Amino acid sequence: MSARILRKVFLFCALTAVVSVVLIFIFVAVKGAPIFATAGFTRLFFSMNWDPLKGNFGMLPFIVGSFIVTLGALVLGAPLAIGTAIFLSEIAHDRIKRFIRPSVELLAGIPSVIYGFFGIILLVPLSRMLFGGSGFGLATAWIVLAIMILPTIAAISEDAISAVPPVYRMGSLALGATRWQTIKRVVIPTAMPGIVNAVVLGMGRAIGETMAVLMVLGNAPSVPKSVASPASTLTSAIALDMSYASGVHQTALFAMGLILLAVSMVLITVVRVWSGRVGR
Amino acid sequence: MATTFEVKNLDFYYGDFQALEDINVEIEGSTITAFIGPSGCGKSTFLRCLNRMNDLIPETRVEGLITLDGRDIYTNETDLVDLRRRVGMIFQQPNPFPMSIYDNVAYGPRLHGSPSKSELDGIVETTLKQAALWKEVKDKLNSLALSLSGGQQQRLCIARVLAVNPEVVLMDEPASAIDPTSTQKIEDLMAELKERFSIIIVTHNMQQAARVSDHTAFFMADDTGKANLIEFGNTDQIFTNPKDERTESYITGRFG
Amino acid sequence: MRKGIDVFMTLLLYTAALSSCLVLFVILGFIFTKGVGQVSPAFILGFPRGLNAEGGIFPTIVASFYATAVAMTVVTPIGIGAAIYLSEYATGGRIVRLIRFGADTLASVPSIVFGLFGLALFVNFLHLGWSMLSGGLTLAVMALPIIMRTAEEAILAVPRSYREASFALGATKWQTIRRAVIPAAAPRILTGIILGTGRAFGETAVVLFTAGVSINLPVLLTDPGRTMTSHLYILATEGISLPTAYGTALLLIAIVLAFNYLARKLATKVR
Amino acid sequence: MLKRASASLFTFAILALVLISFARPNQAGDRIMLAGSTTVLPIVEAASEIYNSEHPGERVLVQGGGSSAGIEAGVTGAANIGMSSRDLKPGEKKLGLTDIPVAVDAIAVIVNNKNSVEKLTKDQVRKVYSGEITNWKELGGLDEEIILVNRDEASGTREAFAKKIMKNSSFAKGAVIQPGSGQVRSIVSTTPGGIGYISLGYVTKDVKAIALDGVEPTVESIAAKRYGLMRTLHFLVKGEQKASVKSFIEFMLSDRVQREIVSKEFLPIKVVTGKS
Repeated sequence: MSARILRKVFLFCALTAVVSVVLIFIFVAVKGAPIFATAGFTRLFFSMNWDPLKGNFGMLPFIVGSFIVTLGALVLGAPLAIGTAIFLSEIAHDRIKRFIRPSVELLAGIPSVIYGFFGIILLVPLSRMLFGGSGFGLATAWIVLAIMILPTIAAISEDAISAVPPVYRMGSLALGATRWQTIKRVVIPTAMPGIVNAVVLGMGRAIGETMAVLMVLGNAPSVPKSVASPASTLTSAIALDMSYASGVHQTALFAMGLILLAVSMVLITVVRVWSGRVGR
Repeated sequence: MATTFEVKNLDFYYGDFQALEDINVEIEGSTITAFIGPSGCGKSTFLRCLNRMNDLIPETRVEGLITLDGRDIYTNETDLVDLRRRVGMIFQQPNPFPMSIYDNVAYGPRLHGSPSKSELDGIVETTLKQAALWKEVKDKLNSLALSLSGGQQQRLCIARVLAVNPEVVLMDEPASAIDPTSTQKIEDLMAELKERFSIIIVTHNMQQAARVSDHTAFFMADDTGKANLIEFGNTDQIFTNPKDERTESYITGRFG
Repeated sequence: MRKGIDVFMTLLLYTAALSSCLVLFVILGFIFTKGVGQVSPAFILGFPRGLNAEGGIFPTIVASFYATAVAMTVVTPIGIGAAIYLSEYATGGRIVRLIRFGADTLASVPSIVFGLFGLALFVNFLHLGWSMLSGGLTLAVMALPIIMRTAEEAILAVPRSYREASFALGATKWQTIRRAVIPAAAPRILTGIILGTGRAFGETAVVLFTAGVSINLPVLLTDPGRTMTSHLYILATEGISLPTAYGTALLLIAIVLAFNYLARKLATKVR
Repeated sequence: MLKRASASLFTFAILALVLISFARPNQAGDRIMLAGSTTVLPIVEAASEIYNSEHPGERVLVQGGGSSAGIEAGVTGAANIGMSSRDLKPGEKKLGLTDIPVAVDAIAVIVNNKNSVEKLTKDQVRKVYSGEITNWKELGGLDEEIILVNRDEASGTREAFAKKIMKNSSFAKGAVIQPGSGQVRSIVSTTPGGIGYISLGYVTKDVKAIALDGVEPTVESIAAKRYGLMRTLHFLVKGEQKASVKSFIEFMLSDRVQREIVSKEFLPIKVVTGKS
C-alpha cells in the first residue's frame, strides 16, 4: 500500500472524531431546533409549566433542577475528593496509598446504573428516614452524584498536587511551617489551576449524568421546595420521556439535548482555555 | 546571643548504610563555620541533621547527641517547628515560592503569628536591605519572585529566612548555582550578618571558605561512603598548617 | 496551637480518604451480599420467565456482550488509526488542533445525548431500528475518545530509539510503525481497549434507546436485545423482582471490574 | 502488534457468538413484534414465552414504551400489534386501527397501611392529585403531609386515571414520578403519607386499596361495572394481518391464556363483555 494512501486512511480515522461531533450536533440540532421556532425562546426557557400533553414545554424546572443537583453534588463531592487527593499525594505513605488509590479508581469504573440501583435500595430509605418524604429527591441525588464525581475530581486534583515541585515544600518546612501550613499556603495555591480544572471536569460529569439521577431524583417537573422533595434534571427528563415521546414533545427533548451539548461544550472550552493559559 | 551547637559521637544512617560516623564538634554563636571536603563526604547530610531536615527522608536514623543551647534537639518533645524557625536554611538551588517578592518574605512571619500590614512592610524592608536586595526590588515588590535572576532569588531566600529572625543560618553550597558577582554580594552579606547569628556553610570552594569563615571543619568519607570529621579548627590554622596530613593534601589540592 | 491544627487537619484528610474507600466497600459489599445468593448457573443460563421477568438473565448477558463486541470491533481499528495519525503523521497545526478539540468534545458529550444521537441517526435515519448494530455503533462513537487517547499515549511512550533503529535498517515509515512501534505499544493499547470495553459494557442511557428493551436473544445484527444494564434499570424502577435485580447488578459489577482488573494487570506488567 | 490487538478482539466477538449458538436454537423465523403499554407488557411477555415454545417457526418480540408509543408503533407498522391500556383518543380513532380488547383492568388508589383513611370520593382524589389538598387531616386522617406518587406520561394507567378522575384539572407538579407500578407500590408501602394508583393486579398486602365513592375495588364490583375506575386493555392492529399475528391474537383470547395468565393480573375480557 503506498504511503500516501496509508496517510489518508489514518487521517480519515483521526477525522472520525471530528465528523462524529459534527454529526451529533447536526442530528440533535435538526431534531431539536424547530421547538425554538414554534414555542419561542421565553416560553421555553423562562416558563415553569412543563406539560407536554397540553403542549406546554417550559424547560425552566429542568434547567434549575440540573443546576441545583450539580451544585449540591459539587458541594458534597469536591471537598471530599480534594481531601482525598491531598491525603494521597502529601500524607499517605506507600502502604496506604496502594490500598486507597485502586479503590478510588475502581469507584470510577462502576457503571452509573449500579449507582442508581444502590441509591434506590439504600439511600432512598435512608433519606426517607432522615428527611421524610418519599426518599426520592434532592438529598439522595446529591449523595449519589457526589460519590460518582469523587473519583474524577480526586484523580485529576492529585495529578495537579503531586506536580508541585518538592523544592517548594522543602522551602516552606525549612521556615518552620507545619505540614498543614505548607499544604495550605504553598502546595494548594500552586496546584490551584489543576484543582479548578478537576472540579470543572467533575461538574461536566455531574451535569451529563443520566441513569443514577433518573432512578433516585423522583422526576418531578417542578422546582424542589425542600431537600426531600423530588425534582428533575435535563438528562433525567429526556431519558424518562424519550421512549414514548412523539411529535413536538420529542422535538422538545432533542432541544434539551442541544442545551446539554452546549453546556458541556462551554465547560470543555473553559477547561482548555484555563489550562492552556496556565500552561499546565 | 551566642548560640552553640554541641555534637557528641554523632552517627547517621540511611536505612542500614552509615553515612556519618562519630562526629564530635562544638560550634559557637556569631561565628561563620565552613564545612569542606570532597563531594559526597557527608557535609550536607550533617548540615541537614542540625535542623532535622533529614527527617523528611524515610528510614533515616540518628545516634549520638546534638544540642542547641544545651538542649538535645532529637527528643520527641523537641518542637520541630520552633527548631526550624531558629535554625534557618538556604538551599543550593534558589527556591523562592511562586508568589510575589513581598509574599515570599512575608511568608515566614505570617506562619508564626499574624503581623499587621505595617509590621510586615517593616520586616520586608529591613530583611531585604539586610540581604542587599532592597535597592534592586523596592519598586517591584509585587512582581513574581520567579522573574528575578538566580543571584537575586538566592538573596531573596536569605531575606525570607532572616524574616523569621533565626539564631543560626545553614547554607548548603549557596553560591554554587549562581553567578560570581552575586556570590561576592552573598559573601559580603555573610560577614555583616555574622554579628546577629552564626552561619554554617557547606562549600566546595576553598577560597570562599578561607575568605569568609572563622572556623573550618574538614570531612572525608572512606571508600564505603562513611564520613568522619577529620579536623576542626579556626580557619587560618587549618589553611596554613593543618594537623592531619589528609587535610593538608586536600587543602593543597592533591585530591578531592 | 499550630501543632493542634496540624494534627486535626491530618486526621480530617485521613477520614476523607478513608470515607472514599468506605463508599466503595459499602456499595460492593451490599450488592455482593444481596446478590450472591441469586447468582446460580440457572440464573446465568436461564431465560426470564413469568410476569415480572424473574428467572435467568441469559439473553441480557448475550445482548451486553454482543453490543460491546460490535462497538469494540468497529472502534478499535479507527481509534488506533487515529492515534497513529496523531503521533506519527501529524505535522501539527490546524488539523491536529481540530482533531484534539473534536476528541475532547466527544469525550465530554453526556451519555443521554449519545442516546439521542444514536436514536436519531442509526435507529431512525439509517432505518437500522432498535438493534445490536445501532447500539454497538453508538457505543463505538462514545468509546472512540478513550481508545484514541490511550493508544496515542502508548505510541508516544515508545522510545525514539526504536524508531531510529528501524529506520536505520532501511524500513519505511509504515514498516517502522507496524513492526517496531505498534508491537512495543501493543500492551498499553490493549489496556486502553479493555478499559473502553468495560466502559461500553457498563453503559445504559446509550443502549436503552438504541438496542431496544425487548427480552430477546440477539442473533443477527438487526436483532434488538435488552442489555444487562437496561435490564437492571427496568427491574430497579419496576421495583417488583428485586432479587433478580440484585443478581444482575452483581454480575454486571463482576464483569466490569474484571475488565478493569485485566487492564490494570496488563498496565502494571508493562510499566 | 496490531494483529495481536485486533486478533484478541475478534476472539472476543466470536466468544459472544458462540455464547449464542450454545443457547436454545433460536432461528430468526417469522417475527411478531408487539410494543406499547407497560401494563399489558407482563401478561403478553408471559403468554409469548408459551407461544414461542409451542410455535417454533414463530418468534414473539415484546417491547414496552407506554400506550402512546404502542399506538404509534401500530400505525407506523414498527410493531405488528400495538398494546394500549387506554381507549383511543378522538384523533387516534381516525388512524384506521382495529381495536381488540384483551382484558379488563381496574385501577386501585392505594395508601400506606398505617393510614387511617378507608374511603375517598373521586372528587377528593382529584383535589389531592391536583395539589388542592395537601394534608391527610383534611380527609379525616392523621396530621401528615400527603406525598403524591404519580406515573410517567407514557403510562396508560395515568391516562385512564387522568380521564376518569382528574377530568380537566392538571396533576400537581411536585409528585414523585416513577416509570413502573412496582415502584409506585413500594414507595406508598414505605411512606406513611404516600398515595398512589396502580392496576389492581399489582395490589398486595403491604399497601391498602381504598374504596372509591364507597365502592371497594373487587372482582364483583368490577364485573357489575359499579367500581368507577376501570379500563379495557387493547391490542391494536392496522389493516390485514399475516397468519402468525392472527394466531397469536386468538391465542391471547383463548380461555387457557385468559384463565392462566390474564386473570393473575387482571380480569378476563369476557367478565365484562360476556362474550366467550
